[in-house]
Order: sequence, then structure tokens, then C-alpha cells
Amino acid sequence: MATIVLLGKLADLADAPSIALPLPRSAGLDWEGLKAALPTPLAEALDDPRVRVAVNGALLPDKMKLQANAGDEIALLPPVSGG
Amino acid sequence: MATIVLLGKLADLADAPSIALPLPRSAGLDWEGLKAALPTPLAEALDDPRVRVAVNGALLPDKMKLQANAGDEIALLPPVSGG
Amino acid sequence: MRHIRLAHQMFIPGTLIGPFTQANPGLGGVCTFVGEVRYDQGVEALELTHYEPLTLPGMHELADRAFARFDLMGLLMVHRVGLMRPGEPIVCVSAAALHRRDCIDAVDFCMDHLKSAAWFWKREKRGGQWHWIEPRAQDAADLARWQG
Amino acid sequence: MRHIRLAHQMFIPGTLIGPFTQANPGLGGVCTFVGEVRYDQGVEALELTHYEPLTLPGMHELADRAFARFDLMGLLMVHRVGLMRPGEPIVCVSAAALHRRDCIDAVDFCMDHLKSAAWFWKREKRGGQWHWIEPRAQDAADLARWQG
Repeated sequence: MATIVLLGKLADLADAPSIALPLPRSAGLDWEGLKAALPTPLAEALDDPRVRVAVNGALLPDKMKLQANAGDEIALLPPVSGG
Repeated sequence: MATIVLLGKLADLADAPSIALPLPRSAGLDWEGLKAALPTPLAEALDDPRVRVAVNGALLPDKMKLQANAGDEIALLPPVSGG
Repeated sequence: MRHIRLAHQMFIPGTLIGPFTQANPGLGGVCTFVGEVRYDQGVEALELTHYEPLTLPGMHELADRAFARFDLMGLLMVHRVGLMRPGEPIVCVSAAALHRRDCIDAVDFCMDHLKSAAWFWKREKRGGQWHWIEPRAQDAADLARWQG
Repeated sequence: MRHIRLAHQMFIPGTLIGPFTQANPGLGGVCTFVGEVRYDQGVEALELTHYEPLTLPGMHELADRAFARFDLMGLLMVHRVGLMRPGEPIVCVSAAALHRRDCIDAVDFCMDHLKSAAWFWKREKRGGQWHWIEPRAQDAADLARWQG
């Protein structure tokens, strides 16, 4: 299992702040695999180049090269608006 | 009589924050007349173009065109350093 | 003196600045910015979410960059997360330095980065409905001032 | 809300900012700069003199220009005159606005003008001797940023 954490409006697209993604211990998860496993509106939103991805708290320089495994926390980060 | 108010380091040159300048009620005072009536080091300091002059609280656009009379307050204002 | 934290509850900026100023003896100037939730048309509440593994480390990295870029004695950054009402403070940034230019510019720099390069997401409640706040072009322009 | 005055005695900036913020309900941000007498090499005291007929009217004109130039809700300027010791506040400028850029820039603008275009003269006492502080080239450069 991997945990998908959804920030900002991405959480609305899944109606939840996180998703538990079943993932066999031996199998890896790549970018296309992640998108295929998510609800379609959320998967489509991830194509926005401003959406960043972090695995276990580390930002990926290139989200397309995602390589995650069971036990990982994958955060999906839309454009920020703080202050 | 006219009152000369000396600000900043100009007060040091006269050893006083102000000078009472005898001036007949009928006589006027121009820029050269003012300088002639002041101690030499002070008169020389006034030539610094950064020194401004106010008469009765109003800044003169051109101090060389000073026209003062008995009863006036003439302020001599060296470069400022506030804040 | 460095004081960087997330506030999960309402905070009073005035109670931060006195101790911060005292903690930087010999300073020539201290500049402070406080941002509050505006009473915008019909805004009932504002919520800031963050991503814990990135947000506070990101604020510390921002502080590192401010210390590297400006001649600072101290830097305070307190940022609210959670649910806020109009009038409540969202963010307080304060910088202490020998000279005014460094502390004013450091506050400006930190605010521009907190606004559009820190890991916060903001939504507003209007008419009982929540609306996510999108980043504004002005925020990107403000940020660009510090690049290059 | 406009609060402009000369302070002839020591003041506590923290006691000004709370009431100033309260007096501008609906603000989005408030920026405050406080300048203090630095503990510079052997400085025992600092004295600021001013010319009453020009100084306060000049501060009000400066406030007019800040209100014309920036979108402000409130502006506070309190400037000490007289004898001060290291660690005492000299000046406090605070600006309240809907948006952060206006209030930060207004404080920056007012400080640059108070520093080199307001009617104050400063001298320091070192080793028992008073020395007048000359304007610095940096001050003129800071001021020039706002021209044209």
C-alpha cells in the first residue's frame, strides 16, 4: 500500500485529503501507474505542469520519473497560495 | 532686531542656538547684509549650496534673494541627518 | 536570533515583537509585517492548509536565504495554518539589522516568498461555500523581483 | 487614520502599534519600522534637534505624499527629538493597507525621506565630545530611488 496525500484543490477532486492505494510489496509505482490508479478528474489535473510531487517529503525534480514503492507517502502539490 | 536661528553644526560656529541681530525698524536685511553681520566662520559656512534659509518658517527658494525686516525670524538650515 | 514556526491557533503579533526586539540587542532597526484576513466581500472564513514535511523546512530554507542575502541580526517568521476569521493575523515577519535597508528588504523578500513560493494552500468561505484561492500574476511578479 | 507627531520623551513603539492597527479595521497588512540608537563604538548619547516651524509640517507633507503615492488606510510617524541613549527608539513608522506591497513600500518611502529630507539634525557624544552626523551618500541614493 502507498499513501497519496492530496493538497489544496486536488483534495476536492478526490473528495478526500488522502487515498490509500493498494500496492503489492514487490511492485513499484511509476507516473503512468499512479495516474491510472487515481479517479479521472484527479489524474487529469496532475498533468498541469505547476503540480509538483513529493515522495516521503522529498520534492521530485521531475514528477514524470516517479518511482514509488509500498509504504511510501506520495504528496500531490498544486500551485501554492500562502501569506 | 531680527532673530537668527542656527541649526545643527551652524550653532557651534556661533557658540549659540540663536543670535539677536540689531536692525533698525526702517532698514531691510539682504543676503550680503546678513553675512556681513555674522561671525566670519558662520558667514563662510552659509555659502555651502546645501545650506537653506527660512524666513518666519517659510523656506526661501533662493536664499541669495533674502529680504528680511526687523521682527523676522531667519533660520539657517545646514544639511539634515535624521531618522 | 531566529524564530520560525507555524501557529495552529490565533496569535497576537504584538506579543512576539517585544521579545524579538529584546533578543537582538544592538540593533539599528527592526521591520515587521503583519498580514491579516481581510473583510473582503462576504468572506466568512479562511483556511490555510500545509504539507507538514515540506512547509516548516521550507520556511527555514527561506530564512537561510534571507540571512545569506541581507545583513541581519535576527529574523522572525510565524505563519498561521488552520481556520481563521476576518481580522485574525495570518503571518508575521520581523527582521532586525544594524541598518534599515537590510531589515525592510528582508521582510519584503520573505513575504514575497511566503506568498507564492511556500507550501501553503488557501481557501475562503463565502456564502457557506469554500473556494480555493488561485495564485495571482502579481504574486509571481513580486517574486521575480528577487531573481537574477 | 493618520498619527504624526514629534516625541520629546522616550516612547515604546509597541504601545503605538496595537492602537494603530485597531484604528484601521479591515486592513490586509500593516508594516512597521522602528529605528533605535545603535551601540556604535563608544557612542554615549545621541541628540536630535529640529526646527519647529518646519519639522512637523514637513512630516505632514511627507504623509500627504505617501497617501497620494500608495493605497493606504493609515499612516503613523513618530519621531524623537532631544537627547537619547543607545537602545532607545528614534523613529517609528507604520503603514496599514489592503495589500502588503503598499504598506511595505510606504514605510520604505517615509523612512528614506525622514532620513535625508526631513528637518532633523543629529549629533553623537563619543568620549565626552559631541560630533555632528553628516548626511551619507547612501542616504541620498536611497532617496533618489523614489524620484522620477
